[in-house]
Amino acid sequence: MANKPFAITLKPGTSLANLTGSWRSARPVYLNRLPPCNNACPAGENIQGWLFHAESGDYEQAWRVLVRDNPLPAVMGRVCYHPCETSCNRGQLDEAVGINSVERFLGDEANKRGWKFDAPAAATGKKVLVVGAGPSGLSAAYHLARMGHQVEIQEAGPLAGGMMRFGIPKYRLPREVLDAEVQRILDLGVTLKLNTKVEHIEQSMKDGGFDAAFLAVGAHIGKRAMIPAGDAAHIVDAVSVLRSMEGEDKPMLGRKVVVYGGGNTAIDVARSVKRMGGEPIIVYRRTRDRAPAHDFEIEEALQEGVLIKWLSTIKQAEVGEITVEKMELDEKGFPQPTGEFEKLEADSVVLALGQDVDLSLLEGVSGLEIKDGTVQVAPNMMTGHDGIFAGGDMVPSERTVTVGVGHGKKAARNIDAWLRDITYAPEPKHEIATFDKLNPWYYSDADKTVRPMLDMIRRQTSFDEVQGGLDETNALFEARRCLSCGNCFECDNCYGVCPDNAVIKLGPGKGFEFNYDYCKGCGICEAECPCGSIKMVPEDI
Amino acid sequence: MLKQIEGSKAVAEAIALCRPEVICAYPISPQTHIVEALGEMVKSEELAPCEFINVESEFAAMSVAIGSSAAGARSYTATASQGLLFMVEAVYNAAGLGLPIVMTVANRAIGAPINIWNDHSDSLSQRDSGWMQLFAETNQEAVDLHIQAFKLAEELSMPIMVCMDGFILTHAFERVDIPTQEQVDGYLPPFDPRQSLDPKEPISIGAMVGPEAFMEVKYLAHAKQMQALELIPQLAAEFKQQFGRDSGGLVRTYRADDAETMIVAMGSVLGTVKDTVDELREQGHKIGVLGIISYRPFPLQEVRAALVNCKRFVVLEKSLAVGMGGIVATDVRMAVSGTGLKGFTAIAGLGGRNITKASLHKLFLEAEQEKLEPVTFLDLDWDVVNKQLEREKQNRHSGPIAENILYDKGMSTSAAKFG
Amino acid sequence: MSFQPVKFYQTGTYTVGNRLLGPDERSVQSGELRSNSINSGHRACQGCGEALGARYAIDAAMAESNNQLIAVNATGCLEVFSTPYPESSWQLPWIHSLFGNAAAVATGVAAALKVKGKTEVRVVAQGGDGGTTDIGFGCLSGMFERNDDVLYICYDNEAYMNTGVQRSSATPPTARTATTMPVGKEPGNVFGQGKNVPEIAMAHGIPYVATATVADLRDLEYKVRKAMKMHGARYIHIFVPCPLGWGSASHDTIKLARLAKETGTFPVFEAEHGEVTSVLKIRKKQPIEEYLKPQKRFAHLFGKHAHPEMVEHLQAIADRNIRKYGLLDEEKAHG
Amino acid sequence: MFQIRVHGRGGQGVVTATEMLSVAAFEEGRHAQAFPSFGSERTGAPVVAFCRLDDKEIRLREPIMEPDALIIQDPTLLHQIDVFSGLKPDGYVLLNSAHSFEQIGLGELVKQRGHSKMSTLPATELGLKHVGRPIPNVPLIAGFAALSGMFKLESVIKAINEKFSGKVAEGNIAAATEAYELVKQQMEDRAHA
Repeated sequence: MANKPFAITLKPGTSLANLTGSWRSARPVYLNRLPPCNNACPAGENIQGWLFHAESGDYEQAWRVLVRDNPLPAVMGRVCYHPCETSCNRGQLDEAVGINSVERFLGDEANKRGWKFDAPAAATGKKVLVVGAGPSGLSAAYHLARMGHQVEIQEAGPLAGGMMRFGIPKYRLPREVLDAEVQRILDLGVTLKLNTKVEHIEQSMKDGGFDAAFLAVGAHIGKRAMIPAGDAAHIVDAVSVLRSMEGEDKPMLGRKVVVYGGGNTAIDVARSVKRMGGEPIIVYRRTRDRAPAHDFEIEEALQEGVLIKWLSTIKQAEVGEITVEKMELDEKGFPQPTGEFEKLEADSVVLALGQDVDLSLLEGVSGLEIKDGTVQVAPNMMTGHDGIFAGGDMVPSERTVTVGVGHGKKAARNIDAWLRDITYAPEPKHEIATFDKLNPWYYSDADKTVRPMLDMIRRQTSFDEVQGGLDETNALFEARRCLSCGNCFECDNCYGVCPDNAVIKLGPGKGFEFNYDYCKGCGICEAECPCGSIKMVPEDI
Repeated sequence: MLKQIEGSKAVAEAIALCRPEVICAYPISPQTHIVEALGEMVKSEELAPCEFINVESEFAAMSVAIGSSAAGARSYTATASQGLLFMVEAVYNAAGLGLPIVMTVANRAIGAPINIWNDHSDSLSQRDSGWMQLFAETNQEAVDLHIQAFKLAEELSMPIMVCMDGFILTHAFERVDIPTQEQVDGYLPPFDPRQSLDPKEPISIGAMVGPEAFMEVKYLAHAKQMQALELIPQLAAEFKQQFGRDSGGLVRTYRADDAETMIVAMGSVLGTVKDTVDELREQGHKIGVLGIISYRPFPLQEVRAALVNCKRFVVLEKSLAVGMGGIVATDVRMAVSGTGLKGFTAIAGLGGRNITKASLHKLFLEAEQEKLEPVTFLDLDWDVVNKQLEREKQNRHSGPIAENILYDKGMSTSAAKFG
Repeated sequence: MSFQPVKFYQTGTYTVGNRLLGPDERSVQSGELRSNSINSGHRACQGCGEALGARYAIDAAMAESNNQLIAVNATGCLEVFSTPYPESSWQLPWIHSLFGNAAAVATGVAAALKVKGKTEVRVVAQGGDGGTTDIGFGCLSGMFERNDDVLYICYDNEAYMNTGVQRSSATPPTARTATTMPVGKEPGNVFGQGKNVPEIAMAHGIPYVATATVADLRDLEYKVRKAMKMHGARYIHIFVPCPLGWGSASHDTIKLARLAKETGTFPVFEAEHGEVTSVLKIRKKQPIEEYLKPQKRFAHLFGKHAHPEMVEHLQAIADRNIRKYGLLDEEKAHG
Repeated sequence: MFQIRVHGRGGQGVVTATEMLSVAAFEEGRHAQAFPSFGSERTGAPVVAFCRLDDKEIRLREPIMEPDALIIQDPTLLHQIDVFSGLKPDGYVLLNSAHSFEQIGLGELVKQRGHSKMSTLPATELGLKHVGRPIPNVPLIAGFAALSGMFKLESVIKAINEKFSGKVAEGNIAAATEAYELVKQQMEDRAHA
């Protein structure tokens, strides 16, 4: 530059000498916020984490991330009531991401391609007894096995799966799907003893030399209601009806079947009845919006021709008919009798009023606390008795497969810690990436992919699976609808929108850094971060 | 090669010999013939490679030249009068950026009243712009000065105006020796810019410079023009070597050796002055002439040396510092300050008023007798002026001066032309 | 597994980058090796839209020209904040001459390059709205009319910001500036004045005219790159919010540009040889208030002494833009 | 020094006439200076242009106020301005007219100044005849060459060839030649009269 005109001509890029970072009164920082889906998942899945891999078409990696938390994606992708989708921020934009459908796709893909779990960690020499091969028990067994513990499942029934097999109809969960995922768990070296009812837990532990036990026997005893009934009135409980569906001998319920209750079990029974050629009527004392069953299940049932009498209670059951009383909701929303009665044809009445737990195996075990028919457990899932943990439907909680799987995982982690004589401390949860933290402008408009439904005639006449799965194209599409709430997905917005070039791009997978030498603290990066992964923090003065 | 040729055409041919790469111009009399001729040469590819750009204003003309010069192209434009004033902001800018643009100024008066005829008001208004200004006495000198101007501008990286009297030179058919391409090429090397916009070596030209460095930048521009005082005679000498002609330089004297009265002037009027001086010399008057070629930089030393031995001098100038008097005279007086020389200023030829030998004869004799007012207006019609002044004394709203004067003189505008 | 060709579902074309895109589909701004034509350390205000717009545009032009680019700058904020002695932010050959002559200087640069046979080197001229729509308009029109090989980019922040926020011919009606104060019967800038330079540019019949905003980077880059593929006079008018002059939060710069487009107040389109060839549709139409309210320059339209009739008038202008350019899909159907 | 003033109207090639006169002189090795009365003349307006001839460099830049010769391209000017202003007593006058001085009422002038340096020439007609345009300038300068004996016809033809080419040049040369001969004949006739 020596020969260039003084002062008027300048060297290029020399403004780097001017550290504009000193202008700043607030600084941007990168942070991770907890996506609402992850927060809502009872199984504690890192949903966003596995969607991330699915977005780039790496389904195996997506599946591997998924099964870190849940060994049953193909099952879960069918039967989970997906609270993740309910809380999905995308729901406020267009429609929630079809997390459940992608999960199923991944699970099916794993089955189709025969993916195996990663090999377990080195053997610890510890033995754990898992009682019950339902979702919770299988989940606990899986996690414990992967941690290197020797696991044996003792199952009272003839087949593994628990309520997944004996409570959920085939048209929602084909059995080969269940079998494949159970087998993959067993392939980890888990021992499964069928038709082995644990009569006394302490004895069984002692006999088998188990260091700890996880109880997950479920809730299989159908609740009875006091219905005045004639001797010949045919009243059965829903659990037995559904269980008998699995056997050779289908239950004899007659043509007109009244199902009493408003939960998902009631719907399952009614829809199964329809498929067996019956004419189901659901009787429920409240209104549709107050029914515990999921609305989409109610809707599907109605589509298939299931009749539902809302605001009705059964007052009397006789042979061939029942008497129902119309109800009305009081101002608090409770149903109150009206004194209006009606008779309905009913060859049988199926009670779907909930289930109780068979707690017989716990008799004589010290330290336990039983309340409302369930076993009380500490936050680490351990009962009052040292070394005995419990989960699933037998502990106080929402009784869903997903909750059960989550219990199994949580219990496994705590059992592992207990066996190692340490305390399992889950990582503190990040603040939740609520919708207001996002800048949704940047997400392109993309409606949810609708999964194919079986045609109506076959839905009404067969137990074929009602809802189809996604194919590879639309699974990818669906995965990519994920907003990546709260976690940087390297969209480069911050890097691009900074007027001061004060964002350093570290390269694929490495994210970004702020260059505080030049960042003036304008906050555009925070405002334009689509997923809420930047926060402005006042400078210390 | 000798040619009987119009001044503008001769200058155009000289410019073309200098191989300009970008020419831009906006029409304004009396400069138009130059760029018209150049435009034709570019279009016929007689002058190539060269870009000829028809701009939409003089401001754009100078701006285009700024751009092309900054990008390393030898750049030329021409203007006059209002056109020069319209581009003033860019004129200063070109100098500030140190861009060696060569511009012909076909000197013309500035309005209002609008007037297309010759005087020096236009380029003299730009005396502080940072541009060098050389004044041609003849069309031969106009040709020669342009060739020297490119070399001077490019060696110093400073822009330069070559000033030639509008119409009087631009439109006069005279004998001019047009050099050959080989001669010019031998004198003027290809443009090697001091800096240029080039992706290979990016620079930022045109920074904002604050109080901490502005004075220095301005001083350096001044220092450049001081260098030019040395370079101009050197280039004229080299020119003589190459072309065999005396042309250019800072100043030129005529019959000055024993002169007691010196006439100082710039441009084409020097010819009439010399003829007048010849007659006076024949009559025994000790009178000589100092022609100033380089108005900017102003050769204080050379002017002083040329005048120091006379007794009195008259600065005959075609410009007026309204409210003050002479413009060139001020600089000349600065040059002789402390000598005690008697100096007169004669304002002449404004707006194309003819400067006749007869009037000069009278003026010089009066100067010799030191009977002149310090500032004299040559051939001013005092009758008309006094009438108007009288009118204005009586009535503040006495109407437009120009119209009144024409009325007083009993002239229509078309009749005013003759003579 | 057969690999599905990657499509851009997740984040559309709205983000700066996306890991799912192929290299050729990525924006210039997402690249680690983007030229950062205007370097860090410049003295623009926090959240300056012009600094951002300039880097977007010039980086794109650099990418398209293989870094063979020369920039000419009009006087204004961009010039002052980028090149105060002794430091320059520019990383490409750059010249500033005057306020009103950027287009002409660029013509000169282009002429020099042509005559020197440097056909690979391209020229871009840039200025603010004052330097473009007002004082530089004559030179701009001349450059257009001669169809000189220059891409002129106007960074429009709708007033003279460098001198302290005075009205320009790009200042919208009702806006408060230092010379259109919110006092009197018609507070702020008046209705019925100002000029639409993109349309005037189109009237010159030049090869390419486009408008863009800093909120639509991909659209902006597409237009700059397209313009750079062409020769002759080209004009891109980029809407760049100014937190200082508009009285908006520094973090709202992009949001306001987005709202200007989504309300229809700033139509985003492109035209070739005087004919509109495409418009950027409004995605989620917003009422004009959404755009006006975050800006203090429009504060007098709301609050205690509100001027709803003026807001209505501004809405009508936006609606006219929407009709005229077919900014909404249904509008197009009706049209 | 010899000074010529040419009067005419805008569009009649007045300025060109002086330029060609200067070129003709240049061809004969003399110094010449041609220049117009500068102004923004429009077609039809009275116009004047000047030409100086000398054997040494011409430095003088004042307009020609006392011409040695007058060429009047348009006789209608006679009634508008004093074209004879400053004309030297022995100055030449060449007038574009198909009529004699006497016929157009300038008999008195001829009586004063004598016949030897005055001539009229139907230059417009010659222009029409040979070039197809009523431009009298070329015939007039050729006529002036004959009248004054200042230039040879060949020099005028050289000047024509420098200014024009092809058919236009040919026509002009024919016009010049005829004009030259006409004036020469006139002068000879008078000399013998």
